[in-house]
Amino acid sequence: MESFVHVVILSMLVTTAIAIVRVKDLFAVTMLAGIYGLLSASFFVLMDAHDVAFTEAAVGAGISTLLVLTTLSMTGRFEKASVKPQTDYRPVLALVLVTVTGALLIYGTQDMPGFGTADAPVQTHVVPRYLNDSATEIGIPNVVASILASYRGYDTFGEVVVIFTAGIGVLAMIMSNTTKMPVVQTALMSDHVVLRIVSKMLIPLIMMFALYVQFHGEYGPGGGFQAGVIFASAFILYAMLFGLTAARKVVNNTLVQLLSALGVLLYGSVGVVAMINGGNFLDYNFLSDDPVAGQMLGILLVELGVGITVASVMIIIFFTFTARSQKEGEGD
Amino acid sequence: MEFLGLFNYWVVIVLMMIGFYIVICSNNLIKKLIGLTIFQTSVFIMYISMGKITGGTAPVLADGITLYSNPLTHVLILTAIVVGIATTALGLAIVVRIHESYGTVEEDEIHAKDKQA
Amino acid sequence: MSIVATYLSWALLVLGGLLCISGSVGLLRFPDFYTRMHAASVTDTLATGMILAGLMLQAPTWIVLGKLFMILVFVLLTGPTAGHALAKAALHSGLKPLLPGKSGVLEADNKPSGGV
Amino acid sequence: MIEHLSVLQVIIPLIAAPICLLLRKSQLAWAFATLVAFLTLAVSFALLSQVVQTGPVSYELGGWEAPWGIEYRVDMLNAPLLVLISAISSLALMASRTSIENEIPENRHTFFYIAWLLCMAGLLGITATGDAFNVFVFLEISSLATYTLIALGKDRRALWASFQYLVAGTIGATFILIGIGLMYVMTGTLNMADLAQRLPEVENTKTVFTAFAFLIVGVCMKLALFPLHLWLPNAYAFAPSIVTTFLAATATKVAVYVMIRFIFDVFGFEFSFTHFPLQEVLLTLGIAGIFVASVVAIYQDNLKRMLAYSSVAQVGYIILGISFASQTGIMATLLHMLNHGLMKGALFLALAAVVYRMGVAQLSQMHGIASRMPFTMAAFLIGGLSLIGVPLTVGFISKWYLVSAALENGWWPVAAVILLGSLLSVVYIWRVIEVAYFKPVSESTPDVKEAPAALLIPMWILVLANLYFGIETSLTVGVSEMAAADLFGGLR
Repeated sequence: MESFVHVVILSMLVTTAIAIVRVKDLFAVTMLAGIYGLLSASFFVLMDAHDVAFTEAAVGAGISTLLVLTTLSMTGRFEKASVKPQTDYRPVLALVLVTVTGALLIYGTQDMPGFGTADAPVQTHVVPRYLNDSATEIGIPNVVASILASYRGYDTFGEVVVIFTAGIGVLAMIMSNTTKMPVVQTALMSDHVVLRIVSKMLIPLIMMFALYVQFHGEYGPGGGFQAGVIFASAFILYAMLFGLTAARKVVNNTLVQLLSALGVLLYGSVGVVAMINGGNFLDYNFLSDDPVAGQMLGILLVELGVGITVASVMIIIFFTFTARSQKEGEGD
Repeated sequence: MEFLGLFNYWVVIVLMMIGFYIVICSNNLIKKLIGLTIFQTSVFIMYISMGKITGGTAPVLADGITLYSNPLTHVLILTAIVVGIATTALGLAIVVRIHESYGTVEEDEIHAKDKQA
Repeated sequence: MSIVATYLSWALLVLGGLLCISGSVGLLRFPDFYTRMHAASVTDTLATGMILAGLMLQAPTWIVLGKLFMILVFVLLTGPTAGHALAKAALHSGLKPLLPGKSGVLEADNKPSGGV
Repeated sequence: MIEHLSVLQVIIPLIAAPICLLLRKSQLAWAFATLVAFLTLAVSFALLSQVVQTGPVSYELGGWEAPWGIEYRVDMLNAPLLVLISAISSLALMASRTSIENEIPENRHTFFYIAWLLCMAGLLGITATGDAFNVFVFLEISSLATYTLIALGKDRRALWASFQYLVAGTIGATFILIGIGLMYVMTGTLNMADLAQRLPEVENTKTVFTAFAFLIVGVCMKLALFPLHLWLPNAYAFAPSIVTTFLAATATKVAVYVMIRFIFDVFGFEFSFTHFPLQEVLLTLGIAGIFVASVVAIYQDNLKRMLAYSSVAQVGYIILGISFASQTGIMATLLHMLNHGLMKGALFLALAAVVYRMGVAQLSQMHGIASRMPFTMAAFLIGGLSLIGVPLTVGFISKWYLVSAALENGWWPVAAVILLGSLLSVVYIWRVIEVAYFKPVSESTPDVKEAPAALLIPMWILVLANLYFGIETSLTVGVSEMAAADLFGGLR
């Protein structure tokens, strides 16, 4: 039964991907890409990767669709037909390249351990330690969270910095001059009574859910990144309904920029404090007299850092894109 | 699920290559970025498939369960997903700027305008 | 009790699944935007609701039951709202619903768009 | 504190970046960033001397031992590169405030410095780490920061160049990710030292072969090996000049380092050169790269673009050294990596000064410019001589070892190719010298003054370094010799 679901989801993924190649309407392509993200999230659930599924659903189907749609509102919806159809040799070339790469990969899979085998090197070499000892070494049941925040906590620090870099990049690239914000805004949805009331009910719920995901990450799927995205989505919803100006009154530019930096600093300073207490960078055992309590504290703090940075960078990115599109709309 | 063998990987490779094809072949910059996302997501699926054990469960420790799927690949892919969205966001920001200064997001038209200059 | 709950649960699940399929068929076959939206929102609310109710009957613990109930509430709140917003936006942008014309054939003032 | 040096090296700029955002004022951010860069430079010098004295340094991040946690591992191979990155970064940052005045709008300056620090931290992180997946994470930090820095260029073509680099770079990074995944599936580990131990058991499998191929192609995309170099010339030509200085001197070198690390340490010499036709591939592409890029460079009017093509050619030399598969060859490669960093740094800084005064670096507008900007053009001249490989400059030293490595293998034609490549570089450098020194000043030459001291001082520090390490070679040659010996000592 499980393998039936497996095959169905894989074939739906292939169908969606082929549809994306063929469709010219970028709006539809974006929606299909969102569906692709959601399908792969379902596949991840099937593969027991609940944390990953959660993130992929939030990112692939949520944030990235939203960003592409905002961009499309500025750049136009349709892909233009190629200007020079007769001399366009690129599809053939691309097909050859793709076939060669794919053939090499398929060649490479032939010596791989079969799918799902329990005695493959991936299952027997490094991982057993995490599964057997993390309960005593770290003391939280979600092994993914303990590897993410402690065993490979430095990778996660890198991940937070990547997000921060993206925020800086977007700001450096398309930040509008904040001095003159458009006063009159068009196409506000605040005259939608139903929408407004339902959203007002939902926004606090979304925020509560985000907090739950943030602090429950040690016991089940979830953690700073997912929580940050959900938290940001509450603000994004607010901005979509009541306009950017209103949303900026709640969280102004300076504040979110400050927060995005503070999240990274929180993560980094946990590492530095461990160093000052005599351990290595990010060695949470040195945060408290009891190593397990130290690990718990460290994980709590770094996940909080991740959550703060992710939420504020997502807000920054969305607000910056929207402000740009409104400014552009003014220019027309 | 035994009969699946390597079939699973092959489908994933096909997915990867479709994404790769979109990146190389499409003329529209936004579609290129979407292709990049498809390409990366498919690589993520490959990683996660590598960590699955038949009959295993999600790696959240609980009494009475002995077989867990590999949590390490999950951690790696969590990081990689974040990297992916960061790249997409930055790419879209550049596309917005390109649209403002070139007036188009089609690759051949940009080339044409650069040649004129 | 438990055997009744199991049968009822499966009945709900199967019915929900069937409604999903009929909703998708409707989405493909119905003539215009508004009727298609009707089909979509049936899937959104009734089918999802039935499936969730079916699952709730099988919930092993109260916590799972509670979580499923919260999902149901969330779906019932967002689905119709989104449908309402979409329909309103379509109407505002000038898309008219198809109505029986003089000859009894469906027609509209403007050309209905092919896709949504 | 001494045991933390290897990690401090990376986290100092990494943590400084968000602090820069809190400072807000661009001048403060600049002062702070420069201070941080010099601090990093001091740390990397200390680290180098520590490695020279006590051998490789290993650092367990989070206190978890190697295959379970992430390890930093600094040895003779990467310690000098860390010094190069932080040195070039410090000098370029010193000049950056003046240089970006006319090139980047005022309100973007703070972001510029933050992106710079992130890029630098990313490059240092790739170099210092001993964990394969951590390479990917830091690669992406540096890449994202680089895309931002390039896109800040004044010309709109900078945006297009940045986008092309983003696509190429992401494809490269994804290929690396596929390679790491395939290695992981066969060995179950991500730590490089552990991989090196476990790969020989499975080295005859098709999967490891594919993993190697994907890793090498992905890295070659990043290091702009011909024919995967297409993103580079535009990116270097249209990025802000000071960014080009930094990237040209460091970014491709880091990619080369990753390649050497994987070829020699992780997969091992024997696998790379016997199971895989690596030698033939690298030799062919290296030679092709030298020729094609040098010839194209001769026809460029935009000098930044000319030097960018020259960089592609120099990558050819570096790759050629690897393809010799001998200790002398690797030594020449390592030496050329460091030396090329020094000369390209000096050359691009000179161009940054030209751009600062004239707004562009077009050869057609530079008639007799040497009389207006004597110090700048003298720096360009010496840097150019070094690029050609004239004795008493660093360029000579690395070319010398490259040629002797070729002769050691008995490859006369390859030695001839190296000399021919140098002749081609004489041609494109001479075009500039001729126009700048021997053409009379025409009315198309803008009336400009000598560059300000903020640009001249770092420029001349690099020029003097070019001369100093060209005469007093014991440090650079000694370090490269030891690193090469280590790589071959680790021969399985």
